[in-house]
Amino acid sequence: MSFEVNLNDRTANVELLNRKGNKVKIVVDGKKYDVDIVMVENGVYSIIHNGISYNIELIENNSSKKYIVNTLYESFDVEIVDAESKYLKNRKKDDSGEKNTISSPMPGKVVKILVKIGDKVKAGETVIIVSAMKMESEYKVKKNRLIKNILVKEGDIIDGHQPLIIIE
Amino acid sequence: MSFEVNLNDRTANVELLNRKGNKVKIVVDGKKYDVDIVMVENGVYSIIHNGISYNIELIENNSSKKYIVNTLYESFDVEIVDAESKYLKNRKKDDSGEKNTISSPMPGKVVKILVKIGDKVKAGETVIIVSAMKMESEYKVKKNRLIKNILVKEGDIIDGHQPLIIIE
Amino acid sequence: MIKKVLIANRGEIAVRVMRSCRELGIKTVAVFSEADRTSMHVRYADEAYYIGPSPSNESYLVIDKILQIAKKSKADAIHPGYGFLSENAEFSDRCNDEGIIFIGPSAFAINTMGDKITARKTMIKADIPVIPGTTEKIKNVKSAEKIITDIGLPVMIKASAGGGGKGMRLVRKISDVSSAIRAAKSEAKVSFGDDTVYIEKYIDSPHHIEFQILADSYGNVIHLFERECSVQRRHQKVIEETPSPLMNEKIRNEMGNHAVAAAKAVNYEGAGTIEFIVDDDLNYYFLEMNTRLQVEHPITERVVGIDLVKEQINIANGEKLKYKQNDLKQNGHSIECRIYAEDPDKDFMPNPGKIKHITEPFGLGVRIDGYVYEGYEIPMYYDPLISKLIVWAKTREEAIARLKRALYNYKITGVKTTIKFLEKILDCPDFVSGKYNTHFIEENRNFLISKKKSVGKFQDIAIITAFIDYITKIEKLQPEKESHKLCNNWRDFGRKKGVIRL
Amino acid sequence: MIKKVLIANRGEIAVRVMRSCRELGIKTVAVFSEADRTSMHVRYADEAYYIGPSPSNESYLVIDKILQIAKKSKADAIHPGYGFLSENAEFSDRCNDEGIIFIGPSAFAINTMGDKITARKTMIKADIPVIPGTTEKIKNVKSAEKIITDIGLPVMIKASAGGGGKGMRLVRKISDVSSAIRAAKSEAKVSFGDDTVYIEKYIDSPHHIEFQILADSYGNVIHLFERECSVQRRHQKVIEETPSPLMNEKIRNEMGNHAVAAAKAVNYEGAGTIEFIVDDDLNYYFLEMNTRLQVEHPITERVVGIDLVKEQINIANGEKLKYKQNDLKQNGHSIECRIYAEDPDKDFMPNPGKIKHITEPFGLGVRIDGYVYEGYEIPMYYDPLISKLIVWAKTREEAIARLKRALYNYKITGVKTTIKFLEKILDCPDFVSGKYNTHFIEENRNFLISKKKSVGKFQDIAIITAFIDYITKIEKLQPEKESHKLCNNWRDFGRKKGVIRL
Repeated sequence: MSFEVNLNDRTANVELLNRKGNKVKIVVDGKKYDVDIVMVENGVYSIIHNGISYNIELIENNSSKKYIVNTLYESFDVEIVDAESKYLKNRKKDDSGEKNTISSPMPGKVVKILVKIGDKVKAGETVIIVSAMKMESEYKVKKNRLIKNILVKEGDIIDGHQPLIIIE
Repeated sequence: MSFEVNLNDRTANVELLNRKGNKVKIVVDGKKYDVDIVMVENGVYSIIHNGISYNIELIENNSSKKYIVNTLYESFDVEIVDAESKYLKNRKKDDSGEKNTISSPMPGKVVKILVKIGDKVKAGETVIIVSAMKMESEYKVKKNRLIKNILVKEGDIIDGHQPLIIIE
Repeated sequence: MIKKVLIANRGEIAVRVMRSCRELGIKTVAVFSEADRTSMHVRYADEAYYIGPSPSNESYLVIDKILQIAKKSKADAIHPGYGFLSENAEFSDRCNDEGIIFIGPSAFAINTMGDKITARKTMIKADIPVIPGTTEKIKNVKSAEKIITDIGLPVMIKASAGGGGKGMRLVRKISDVSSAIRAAKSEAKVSFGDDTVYIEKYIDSPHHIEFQILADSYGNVIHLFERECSVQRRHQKVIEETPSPLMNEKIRNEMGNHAVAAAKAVNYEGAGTIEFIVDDDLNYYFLEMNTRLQVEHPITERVVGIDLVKEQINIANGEKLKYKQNDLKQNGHSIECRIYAEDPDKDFMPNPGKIKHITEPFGLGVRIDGYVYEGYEIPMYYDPLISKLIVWAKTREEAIARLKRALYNYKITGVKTTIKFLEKILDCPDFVSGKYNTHFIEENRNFLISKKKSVGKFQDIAIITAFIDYITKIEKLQPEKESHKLCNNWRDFGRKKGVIRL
Repeated sequence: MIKKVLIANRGEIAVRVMRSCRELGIKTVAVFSEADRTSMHVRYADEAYYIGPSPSNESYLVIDKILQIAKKSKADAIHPGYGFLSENAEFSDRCNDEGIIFIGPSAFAINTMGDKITARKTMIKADIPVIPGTTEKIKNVKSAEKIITDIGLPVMIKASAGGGGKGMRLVRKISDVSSAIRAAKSEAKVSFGDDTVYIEKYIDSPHHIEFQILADSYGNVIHLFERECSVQRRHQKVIEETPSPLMNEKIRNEMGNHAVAAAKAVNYEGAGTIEFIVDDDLNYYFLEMNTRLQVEHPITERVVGIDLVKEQINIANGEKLKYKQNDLKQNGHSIECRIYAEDPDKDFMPNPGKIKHITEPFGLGVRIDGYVYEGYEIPMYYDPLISKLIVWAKTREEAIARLKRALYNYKITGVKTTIKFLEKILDCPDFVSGKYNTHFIEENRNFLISKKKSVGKFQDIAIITAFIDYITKIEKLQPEKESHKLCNNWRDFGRKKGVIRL
């Protein structure tokens, strides 16, 4: 059985040939690997391949199929693709460009809202300022937009990725 | 609702009066406690009582009702008593004294077996020697006994609490 | 004798102060805000009291609340750490009024050094070099040209109300004075509504070098040598080291003596730091005094061998300094790097959140001063500093190798950190050679944010690991039959033992 | 130049050696037995190879296998750590034969020092004091009495084939010689089938003090001062410190010179340790030489400021010693304590098993050399040493306070450890005063195994915590509706995020 696995922009074809305890024979994009792989701590794997010792850390990324994978010097987004993922992926492709909500990737506090509902704002204009850990971040619109709704008020404590302002 | 909780040889009566987030009002053997209790790491609690900061570590002890509880300088065996525990406890009381199996509390390797099936051994006699981490431990019988069965052989690797020799 | 200390702070510095208290047999009292119930300083302290909502102006900055807890817990002294109330003269005074020892200087010393103009005047009076220039308003181009000729070019025309680089003009030729003043004034007017500008000598290649001092209440003052703090990002120190690669013995002694004189000029008591700006030719100028413990104090502790917090407490206890200047020497080399919860890939955006997993480096010559633990959620209300990694070695070269070794093995997941950025700094030729100034990060920007090329093999290993983990989860799911399985609160290693049956 | 080192060891020492290699830019190769696939040295190394089943005589002690991996991995040197093959002369020779650098002394030095009688003779020849006595068989009571008169009372009559305290008799009066010899002989006969006995001076209050030496291949030898190792349980060191509280400057120099002479007497190369037995009057006698790195080497590193593993590698590289004797001095005080997976409440029964949770102490003056991690299962095949905690401070008193502070905050659960036993030692008046000898643990047995009285309040808090945890589990179980919930492999903090839906 072969799977598709996405790593950042790359899509790799993965086929598991054999697995016996921590000894795994596996093919990645046609290249055969014979690895000794074992989870040593929760989420941390030790892998030995051709004598080289690798330490890989996995962090689940909102889904059991998505991982942030930390190797020695790099961090990758990895996703195991199955039927469900493919469907979601195709659907996602439809709405291109800027999303219709403004949100902050980090939790923080709303310091200032620079717009009102119904305002028309120009590309690059700042609409909201959020502060976290003594630093302020300004959130701007990428295109000319109409402010449809404002879901928070100044002084509010917000979560990461929480919708703050709806634009159109 | 009140519970019985055993701590080593003590049996305490515990009644939860009120719990709101991490603020707990609770009575232990008639003494009322007003504590701020929160799990900070898995299995590690921070408790503040009358301003004093306690760190308590819990380790489950083979059952969800039994704990090893580590405070600053002490380690306690604590058990929450419910109907099932009481039943098991009463049953246990019947078989007093030495159990009819010899086992090692630690994993190790069987170094020497000093008896054969059918042997009669005297109180205090060593029947088996187990080594772990470069140290040998001798296991003796407490009373005069008959060797009914030997479940391991010299050189065997054993788990902790695994029955080694059956006596009568 | 101090027997119980309230630490009016949080984070790594609160824990660090408590460690020294414990070694001295002194009880510790933590105070905590709403967001800090699970913070390490609360867990580490002997006692802990709630002082208010999460924002620091409703908790850690509220003098009344802190004094109230100090009295309630019968603490006889308060250690302010750094930040928060540590340089608040009113707090020092209020502690005094309440009969509680403030482990820090008097309100007078804080006030004098806290106001830039007063500090400057006090230093000039004490014969300590300050940056040539004027804090007076420039009246006209002619008088400006005269002043500039006295100071020597280049100079900076600066807006009095200034900040953030606005209303500033660099002047390298006397013929440019007039236009520079005009430009600076007009920008200052627009930006701050005040067109007052003044002149200050411009240091082309500035180094930030500071001296640690200790002063007892009997007028004895010693310095504990310098710390080189020129690796800065947006005026925030990133890496500090001692000895400074720039320094020589003669200038070190001179600067040390000036640092001692500066402390004496304000009748200083306790631990403090005199910051200097130094040019490539080792001309140095008083910049400011920090009337508290510095974040980077551990490198001094390591090289001089003295626990600065213990000395602060001894001084507060009215003891005389145990050391004379001649008892002290610098032994080997120490470097500290600060690990922040910030994302270097996204312009150092702060990154509060839950720590998933930590692997700390250990072994020879490594010290860690941190406060986060696995499962801890770093709150968004306070400083993003999560840990300081301090190394020592016989030589600077070995210290850099050791710091690289330690960073290599320092893993924190769950939040983004600056660890990889720090590794880049240690690889940077300008840092390795020791020839750097406060422009270092800016000038090496491209090097520092560049990434190692991704190797296909690492990618494949990453794919294999994620894939194996995924199919292991699937397999474990299959034979699921019992209905009452639950993820319990325990540290589960292996699935079987993680299952509770109730 | 050494570019890749195979570490023929496991546990903390393997990781410790790898750290120094990494700082030197040297690649590391781990070897591991069946039981050690998940051991830290495998994870820390650049490369890792399987060498055989768990018992060390089928893996870590098999010279052929180790050399085979060294060749396969193209390692140019082998570091043996301590234990295992570290004092195996054949291994040193075999490495030489294969053109692989053995980071340690020659077979000649190992052999000479490894055989007690040869070592003794070599030392006598080199004018180094040895314990007065004879290794020859006692022929009759008369000649024995003469020898004893020469040596001076008290003496010990010892079985040549002896061990475990059998066939030994202490003689305090000359009139007892005859009966003591008779008793020792008859016990020796019964126990070992050989009634040969010899005489050795008995040291009433023996101190175990050892000197670290470094010797290059050009005949340069230096010593790095002493380590006091008298706190022992069953001849196993428990706590070591430097400087020794017993020592004075004159004897230190004398012993140091003798240690250097001892190393020179066997043309020693590398790092080694000369062990002395010292009485209360500072008479000292050569005991033996350990021709390898010692477990307790970190306290020397801390006080002298030298990385001993790096020096071993430099010497193996054919470099000259970087330091002369006069360059070295002892700075402050360092103490190491060894944390074993043993149960002090059950006569120190070894306690292999899975580590559930670790909290490590950090901060000023604290070094940890360990190898276990959360979730690691300590195998039953090897030494129960899991970690070494090393502290430094300006004075001995401060070092003890610091060690207590660090132990207080060192928590390891899942296996029993000796941490609480170590805390008791630090509280013991004989240790605090520095007046102790190798009988310390035995003489203070009652104090050391006594427990603090249980306080009712602590009991109540323990009950409350367990109870709250239990009812929290019950409550979480109630609203369980979805059928497909599973404990996943992740570090879950809080139940909600720990649930996977597939």
